[in-house]
Amino acid sequence: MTVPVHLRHDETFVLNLGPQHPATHGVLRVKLTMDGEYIVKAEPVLGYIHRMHEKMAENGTFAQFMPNTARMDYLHALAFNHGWALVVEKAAGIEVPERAEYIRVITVELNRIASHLLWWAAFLLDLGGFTPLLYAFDDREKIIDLLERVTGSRLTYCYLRFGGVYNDIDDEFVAGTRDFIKRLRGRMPRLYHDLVTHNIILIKRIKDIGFVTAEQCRRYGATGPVARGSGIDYDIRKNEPYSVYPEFDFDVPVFTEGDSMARYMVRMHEMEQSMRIIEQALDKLPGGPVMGKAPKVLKPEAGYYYSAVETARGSLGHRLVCNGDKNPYKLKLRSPTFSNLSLFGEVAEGMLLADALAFMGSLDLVIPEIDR
Amino acid sequence: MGLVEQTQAALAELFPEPALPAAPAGEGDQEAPPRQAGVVVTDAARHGSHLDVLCRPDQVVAVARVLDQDGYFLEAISGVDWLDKGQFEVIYDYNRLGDEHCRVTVRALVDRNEPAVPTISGVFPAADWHERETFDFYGIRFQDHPNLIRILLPEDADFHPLRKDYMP
Amino acid sequence: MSGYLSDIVTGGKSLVTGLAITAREFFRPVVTEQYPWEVPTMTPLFRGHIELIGNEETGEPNCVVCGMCQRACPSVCISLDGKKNESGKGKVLTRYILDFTKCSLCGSCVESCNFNALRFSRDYNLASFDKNDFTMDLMKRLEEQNRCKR
Amino acid sequence: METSIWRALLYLVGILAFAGVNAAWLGWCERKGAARIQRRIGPCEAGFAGLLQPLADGLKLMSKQLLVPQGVDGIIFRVAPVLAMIPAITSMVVIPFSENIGARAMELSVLLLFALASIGMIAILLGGWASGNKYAIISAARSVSQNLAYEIPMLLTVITVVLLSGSMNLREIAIDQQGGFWHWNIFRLENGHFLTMWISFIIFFICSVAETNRAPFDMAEAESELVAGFMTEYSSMGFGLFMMGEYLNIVVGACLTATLFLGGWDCPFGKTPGVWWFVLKIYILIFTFIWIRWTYPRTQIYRLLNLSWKILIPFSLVNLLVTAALIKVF
Repeated sequence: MTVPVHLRHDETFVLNLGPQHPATHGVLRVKLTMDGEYIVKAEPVLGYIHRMHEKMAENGTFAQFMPNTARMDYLHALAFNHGWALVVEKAAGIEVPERAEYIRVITVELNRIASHLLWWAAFLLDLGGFTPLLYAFDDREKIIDLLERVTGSRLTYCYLRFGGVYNDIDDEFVAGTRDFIKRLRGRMPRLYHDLVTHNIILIKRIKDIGFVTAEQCRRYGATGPVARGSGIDYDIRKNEPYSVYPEFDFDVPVFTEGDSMARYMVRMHEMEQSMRIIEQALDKLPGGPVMGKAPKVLKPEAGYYYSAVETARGSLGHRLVCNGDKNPYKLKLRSPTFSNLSLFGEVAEGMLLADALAFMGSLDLVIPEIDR
Repeated sequence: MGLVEQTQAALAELFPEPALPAAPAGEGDQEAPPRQAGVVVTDAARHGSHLDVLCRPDQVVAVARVLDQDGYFLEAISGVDWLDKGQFEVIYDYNRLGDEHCRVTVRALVDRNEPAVPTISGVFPAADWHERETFDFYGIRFQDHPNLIRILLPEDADFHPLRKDYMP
Repeated sequence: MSGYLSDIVTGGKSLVTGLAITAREFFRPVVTEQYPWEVPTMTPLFRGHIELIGNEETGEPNCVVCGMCQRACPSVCISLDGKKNESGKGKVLTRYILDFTKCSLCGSCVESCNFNALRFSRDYNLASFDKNDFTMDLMKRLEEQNRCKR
Repeated sequence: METSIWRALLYLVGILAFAGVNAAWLGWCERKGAARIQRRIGPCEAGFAGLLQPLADGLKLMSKQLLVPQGVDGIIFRVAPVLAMIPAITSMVVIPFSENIGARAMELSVLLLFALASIGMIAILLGGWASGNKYAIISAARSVSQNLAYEIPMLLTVITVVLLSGSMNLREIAIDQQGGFWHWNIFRLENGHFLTMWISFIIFFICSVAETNRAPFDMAEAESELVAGFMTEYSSMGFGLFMMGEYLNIVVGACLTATLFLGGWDCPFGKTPGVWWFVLKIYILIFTFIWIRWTYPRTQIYRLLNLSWKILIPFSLVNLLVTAALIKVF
């Protein structure tokens, strides 16, 4: 609820929220001009964890950039792997075997659930509820164990390769994934919805807070759950299908309210949809190799390439410019939260500090991905 | 008429003459004939965009207005440094939210010595940060930008790291 | 007014449900592991820092100093040297240094090796007060492993 | 009740010991309770089941430097933590632990308790103000408005109890409820008071959670918004004293609830009343405090004030009227 107040612009003070602050989940700094507890002006200041990944891409070969992708969005690292693999495969014309595509989808969707679980946990932590964090981590741990079995690492995966994946999945992984889905479906209604979603304190806290209109989403280029919470039915997996997503039957949850609760509900429903995709993929999993034929040294044709994938936070675009060399000539990463955060200033104006932080939590920020 | 053709037609009105200000640098390496039209349809499956628009820097805002009216949104702005041609290229990626899908790439070439492009942050607020980032990395000035300061690099940085001649 | 009262009733009910759920969790067994006392099983694919693989019989490294790992590494953390083999053909490894401070454990080196000369170690207790401890001499490490085997 | 120097010394030592032990080990209880709710183990390394953890924490806090940042109001900054601790300890003086154990049975002990509770709030205000930190000042302002809002419904419900017992002496109020749980104020069968008194109890309990700044009403600390609120600039035992003061406030709140509504030292079955029943009751109440804290997310400052002004105050007013009417009718 944005309380209608007449903000006084003459008696304001500046509050530096961050770069070290519990609610910014990393090193984001927001310069707030405040009138009492009301925000007159909010101005995010970025760059505290900027590492110039785009220059690193230009300096190395195509394959050498793969580990970097996971270091940007460390929560949905496999989607960043996927985005980079897709744009290079597009540019170099590499075919991917079907089994590898299925494995990519399964692992990326598992990772998406893990990312949403962590968002949920961190969001509740922003709202002062500590216990849900540990319930969500309990479930997330299971996903990480599963992914560790196939990828070898727990957080910053470097699993996808141009033309396939690094390692095949085994029966134990398949069984473990099915067990996990059963477990999460069993826990979801009680530990997630009864304890938190239906809780009156939470509802009062995030319902009607932080309205984002569909028009604002368009003007600021917001995508992902933020756009879908504002009534925009847009999911790259559906609208611009890549990989083997067209073969699965899943819905894109859309809520029209545009408040923090809508974004919350979008993510909660997305977890269920991801589970549906994983189940179908496990049922249909074809045999065959997991690595296709890919040249050792990639030299894509000169030209402009763009490719987008849907990460847990929205549309991730890779703008690749090649000049026929074995390094990318130019790589621009269009990271979803960079655009999502840019509307924070406009929406947070006139909000109370605590509400603005609840709104910020509902945007699901991952700072290394904004700063790249 | 599909969305792609519709947008193509709307954009083509901005380019009455087929003559171009400069040779497209990125395609210069291929021995293709120089491009004649401002707006061309590209293979979306391979290049990831349906329309490719090559315009003069002063047309960037007009193109943005047309796309804004058609309900597009700005995905990203990126710069490219064509060092051997003495040019910077600014690439605007547009996309459309909704069922019908069309991606538009708008490119503009500017002189490397005095790089300046009018800002489109008046049309798309999203461009604000993306333009600041491009300024940060390449030193391209976006004229009339409300707040053209460093965004990702420290405010006292005196270099533009993505220029190809930048040596740390 | 009806919204006011129904808020109180449904809200109160949701609060009691919440308490019931946490009360039930209170009496259920713990799910955490006390790390130093209980150690989880490691996956066979675990990526530690890399180490050299020695020949089964001689214990000499399998490496032929082709330099593929060095070129594949995105972070330039491998440096190696070799000298001409005395028996004439190929090269033998004389020095293999891993700068683990830069390594991002991507595994490109292991994948690029065609001679079964590199693998991931299973060391995970890597902590030190000195940066130099992470400049690892993998030749020395292999020698120590050979000594332990004997 | 004669007052001798020995008796005064005995109670002084006893109350300080009770307060000290509670202030230290309630932290352990809180951490263990939270851990169990979250299905963790909690402190387990220091001593058996981590029982020595409070000592380890205390030693660590005491060995830390007491930072007084530049630009703070030095005297108030140093006085505030002490001020947070003292009223909580002083409140123990009037609490009747059993019929014969109680330092002082004052006629107006209920009033004294509320007066002391307000001083605790002033400590938070002063601490936040003296720190000169923006987060701390926001926290202090919040804390004052919260305490003001919740003292009203709290007092209104206490009046219902006072009406029933006809006394403002806590000992008298407890004695009035002897003889089994059907005599306790919360379930009081006679004259149909159980119809209203459970509402009084719930309102009182909610208010005491809010008065002690506990989650979900921990607006003053709100660690994800205000970093640590009024304690942001405090280190070492300055911080430690605030923490201990907070736990002591919980103990006082639980004692007061047990005395006003749960029959004080009375046995639920009407037999063998004694101090153990009182202790059992207050620890059940304290556990409920912990249980609530680790279940709910934090509320928002204006929701909190709404709850008080729009729900609790009207309900407690109506409740008071109905109670008075019941007394008048029967």
